[in-house]
Amino acid sequence: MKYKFQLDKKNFETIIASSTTFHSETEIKVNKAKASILIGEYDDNGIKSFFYNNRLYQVEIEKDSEGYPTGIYVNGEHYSSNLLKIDKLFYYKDKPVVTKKSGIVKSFIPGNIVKIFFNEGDKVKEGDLIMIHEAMKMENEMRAPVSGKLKIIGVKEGDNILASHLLFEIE
Amino acid sequence: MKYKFQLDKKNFETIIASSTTFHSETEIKVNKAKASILIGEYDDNGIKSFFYNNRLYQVEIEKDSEGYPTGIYVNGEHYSSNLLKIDKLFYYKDKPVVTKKSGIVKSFIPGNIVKIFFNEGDKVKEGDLIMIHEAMKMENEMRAPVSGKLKIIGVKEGDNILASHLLFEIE
Amino acid sequence: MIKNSTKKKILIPNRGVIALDIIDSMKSIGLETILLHSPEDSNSLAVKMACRSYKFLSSKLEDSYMDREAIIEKALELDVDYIHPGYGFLAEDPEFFRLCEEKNIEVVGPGSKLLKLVENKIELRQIAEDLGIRVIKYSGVIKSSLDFEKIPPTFNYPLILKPLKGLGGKGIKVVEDRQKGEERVNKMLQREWIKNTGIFAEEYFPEAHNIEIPFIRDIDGNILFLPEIESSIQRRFQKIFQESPSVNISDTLRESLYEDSRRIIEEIKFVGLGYTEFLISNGASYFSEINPSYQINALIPEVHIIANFLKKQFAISNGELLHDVKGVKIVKPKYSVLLVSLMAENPLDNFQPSSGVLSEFFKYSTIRNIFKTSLYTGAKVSPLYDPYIGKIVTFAIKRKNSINDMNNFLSNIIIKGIRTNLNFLRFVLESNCLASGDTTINFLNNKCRFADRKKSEEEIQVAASLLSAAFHIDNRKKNYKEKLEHMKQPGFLRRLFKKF
Amino acid sequence: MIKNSTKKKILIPNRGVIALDIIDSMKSIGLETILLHSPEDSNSLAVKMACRSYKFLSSKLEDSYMDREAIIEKALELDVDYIHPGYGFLAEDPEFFRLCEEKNIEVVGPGSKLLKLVENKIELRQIAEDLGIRVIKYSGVIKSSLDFEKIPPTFNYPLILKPLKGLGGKGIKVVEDRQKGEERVNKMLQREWIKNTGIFAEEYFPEAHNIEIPFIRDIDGNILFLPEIESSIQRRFQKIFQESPSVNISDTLRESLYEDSRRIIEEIKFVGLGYTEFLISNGASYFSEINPSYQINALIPEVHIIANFLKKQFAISNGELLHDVKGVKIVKPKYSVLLVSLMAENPLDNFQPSSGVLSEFFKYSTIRNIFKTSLYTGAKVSPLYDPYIGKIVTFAIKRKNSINDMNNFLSNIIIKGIRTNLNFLRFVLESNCLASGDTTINFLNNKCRFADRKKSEEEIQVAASLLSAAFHIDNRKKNYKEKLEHMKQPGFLRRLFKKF
Repeated sequence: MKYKFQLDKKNFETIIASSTTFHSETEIKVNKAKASILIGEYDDNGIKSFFYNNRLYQVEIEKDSEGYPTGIYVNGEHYSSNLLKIDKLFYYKDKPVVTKKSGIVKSFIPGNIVKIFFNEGDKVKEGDLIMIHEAMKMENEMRAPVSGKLKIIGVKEGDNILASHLLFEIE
Repeated sequence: MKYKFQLDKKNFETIIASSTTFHSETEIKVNKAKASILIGEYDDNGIKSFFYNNRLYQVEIEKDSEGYPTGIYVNGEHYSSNLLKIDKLFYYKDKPVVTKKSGIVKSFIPGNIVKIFFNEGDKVKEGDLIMIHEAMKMENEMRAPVSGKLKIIGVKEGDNILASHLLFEIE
Repeated sequence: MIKNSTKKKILIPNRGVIALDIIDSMKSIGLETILLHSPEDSNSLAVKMACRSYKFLSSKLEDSYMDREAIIEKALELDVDYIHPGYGFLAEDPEFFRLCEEKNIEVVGPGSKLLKLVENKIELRQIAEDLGIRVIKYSGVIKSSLDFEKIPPTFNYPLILKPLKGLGGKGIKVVEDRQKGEERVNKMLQREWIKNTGIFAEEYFPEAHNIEIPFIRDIDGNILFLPEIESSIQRRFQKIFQESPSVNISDTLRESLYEDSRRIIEEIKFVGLGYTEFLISNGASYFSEINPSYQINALIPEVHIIANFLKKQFAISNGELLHDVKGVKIVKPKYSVLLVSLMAENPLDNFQPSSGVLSEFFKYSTIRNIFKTSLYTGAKVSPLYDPYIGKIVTFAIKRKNSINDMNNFLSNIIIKGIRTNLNFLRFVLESNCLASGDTTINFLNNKCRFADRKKSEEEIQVAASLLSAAFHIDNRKKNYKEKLEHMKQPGFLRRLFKKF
Repeated sequence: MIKNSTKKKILIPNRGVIALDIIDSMKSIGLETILLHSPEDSNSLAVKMACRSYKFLSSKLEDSYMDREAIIEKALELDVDYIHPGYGFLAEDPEFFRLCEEKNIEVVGPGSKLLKLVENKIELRQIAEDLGIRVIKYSGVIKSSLDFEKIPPTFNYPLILKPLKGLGGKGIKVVEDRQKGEERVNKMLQREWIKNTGIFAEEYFPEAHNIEIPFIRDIDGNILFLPEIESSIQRRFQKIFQESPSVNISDTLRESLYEDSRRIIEEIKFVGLGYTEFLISNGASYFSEINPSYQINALIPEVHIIANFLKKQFAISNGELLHDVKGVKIVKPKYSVLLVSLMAENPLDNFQPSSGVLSEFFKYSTIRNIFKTSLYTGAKVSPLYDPYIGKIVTFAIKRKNSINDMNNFLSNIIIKGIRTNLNFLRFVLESNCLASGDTTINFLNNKCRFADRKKSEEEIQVAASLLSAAFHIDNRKKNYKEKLEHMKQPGFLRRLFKKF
């Protein structure tokens, strides 16, 4: 099978025989170059490591809600990706790697809101410090990603919130 | 519920409220003495540790084919046990802790048979070196547990065998 | 192998690596170690290692590790002989020490009076100035924007704004000019914990070096000075990379630092383990503060003299004297000792903290390095606490080799399930300005920016192959699943998936 | 952070801790480490750490780690610059070294000629005797019961029978009298690997001490002697507990051991890392053999001089000279260094080896100890290999403290899924005859029998409570399962079992 995708902004085309499981050393073509791949370890959660030309690489795959890869960690290094095409079998429309800046800001991790400096309806400039979200004993300054009007403030001071909780929205 | 059993040859009676799960600190009576018990860690394989009077103990339970406890490892120390009675709900006949010496000898671990010093039919005395079973690079001398006639030799020299494979039987 | 009965008891209301260090050290001198831990920390390594442990009812800081009353109550109930507050939390809290002293509980540390004095950074500097010791130019207490305006124009910007009684880097901010300063002050004063005690401002030297002098002083006034530690490389005012000795101070300067330190700690009659902290700018030293408790970087002096400082601290605080130290003894370093802080944070995403369960954890320890961590496979890194998850020290005669050993050691660590700063640390270790010793406070801002690192063609190509390979396999599984569900042969399905 | 290209390559056909040590050490001096491993070892830590790794087709020893031809073939195919055979397996095999030399592959070690000489324990003793060095009374080669009868009656029983070319403790037997000796000889001579080369007999001193002198000799003949190691405490002739220095030899005896060692290794022109081994009985020393490769206990001299012996061994074998050693240098010990061997075996069941998958593994490293192990949570301890799974060293100025630290360190280790000798080691460390230094070869047979240990009433009572508690919970689960299956409420069932 033929895979076309972007990785760190570069275009790649890889060719893998469709029967391949990589449970025995197999060949893979990357932009014409050849390499050998073999699964190192794997469990119910998926592949944990690969041998690539006999070198072991620890991998962690990032996927979007539909299960398409959006990135990969190789030995802890991150590469963002964008799947374009899988030969005839499947076909997905392009997904841009970077979506345009949205005014919606969510918490990236559980924590608590220690301070809010604006009220709903206030006008804010890009970069303004909207609130301080404390997580893992660190104060994270949540700033306005765009200029505009504070449409929603999803929290109040002292709130303990979980990850990806809406903090505020600017329109 | 009331449990009667032997542990390292001593008799014990423990009393546990039948609803108890030990997921919160609960009282247990052991031969009249009181103690508090709380589960430390547990997973699908069962309990991994208990708090006993706030001390953490790592436990591994040994069970027989019917699932009755035959022993326990506490912080790596082994105690052999023999369950006698569980108040009204269950009742098991006594199981002796030590069964009488049998003439059947099996491998305790995978390995290979490097040497056999007797043939089937030979008369052997208790303690005679019957064969050498090599496992984990150690030579284990398999000796006759009883005197008698070598009824069966279950292996030949050079055999690679798994655990609990019949090595020989004396009658 | 159970032992207990008439042992002396020590209560440890702390967590993470410091809790492990205290448990291990106190066990080894025959004390019964009793841990107080939050529900969140129930499966921590500390709970596994402590002789006994009791759980707080809540994991909220103020109801657990910061709950003075609850801790002291438990101490009395269990009739413990000692409390070791560890590091952070209540370790430098005068009020906690005062309450313990009131109840006649021996708490390891320099005592409430001294902590109170040291806590007030302005008073402490006045004492130093009175001794004729140069200090960083600092303002008075700022409790309003009016106070801030009073700062004389002789102060050079950028200024650094610090909560008067802050711990670690918390709340510290740098401002470029007077106007930004006012904004920031207003923001800071809206925070409860800052408002009450106030802020103070001092001049900021981005090109300066941060130097600490560890010391132990006993009740007879004997002082053991350990080699200085340079801890300039900081992120958000958290020390990431530290080394000892520093390659940035002359012997004469070094001597003056010891002399200044001696005069200050003798003046305030400090007894116990502590650190004096200085800034070095253009070869001149400026005293900044004293850290009066066992710090993360205590591992560095421990390596210099191969001794356990928790045991020493415990002995001194029990009135014992330093062994073979009469007057002042200054230890000369035999090795170049490095220390890095392992953090659960994602360098690729603005160092946002990362929490989760460790799915894999491998490391390999060898001679000439020590890895202290509370991590283990299956351990939970909680979002409730500091992302600091471990520290690694390496030492060698040559600094170059020590750096190389550290990099090599980090390369053998595998951690999955959370993001860590491992690769960031390796990047720092491989940077030229580290090799040349050009380590200043603005190191990570100006000299060594992780984002700048370019991946090689080869690296990206490998990643591409691995990504498509992994995706390919997932697809095959998915397709099979679908096919087989139609075929309704779960048995076959099961057999097949054994392979995966 | 991928690096490779023009690096020099070293091939490592070995496993376990020694493989990890070699990979780590050679990586840190900039070599590309290429591992050869058996299918059985595919998920080993060594595979994770090596730069590259290739798999043997079979896990049978003779077709993997012992397959000279396959290893050399791969070495040529990969065009490696070096081979490090490690420890055990082919590390002391003259034939393997000869083949490598033939193919001009640099293999780390003292060379085939020297290995051939050292391998023959009878010849080596003759050389020692010719130098006037006292040796243990030994017989000629025994290839038949006739040869055995030829042993003169001047030999005192018990005798010890050793395969002439045995490795480690393999095949060694002690016999009480002539008749038992003959039986045993006949049995041994029925074994292929023994028959060809034969056996030899020597007098057995159960009350003796086993002393090893580690040394490194460079091509110019400079010798670095490290403090002696006492390795008397053995089980099945496997060293379980070792210490350095020995508390059982006088300074004059110590000097004579160094002198004897010097004369022997100079006589045979040994170049590289090795150990001379002696028996000490009633204050007299008897030379027994030379170990010509990096041994498990190399960690002890490494701690004495805080240096990596694999790097040193590598340098010497590449013709480099010892640093600041002209002539003979004898290192004086600063610390009492202890080393224990962690074994996957069950002390409660006649030390039968134990294999399986590690379900849990916790430890806590601190200053003044090093734990080297190939274990990790999820690791498989294979029945195919030696049950040796790790080594732990502690060191302190006072032997007493070193023993205490070791015991404390072991108490912080949790290993589940396999049985280990951890508690046995702790038992040994707590025994009086260890404390008093009464460590002789029959230590474990006569002085310190694990079986004898009595459990306290308290311990048994705790175990009783825990057993019934665990069984109680299992029953509740079982009952619920049955009840619920009747009620046919799998949903409820699932919700319920989340709790367990």
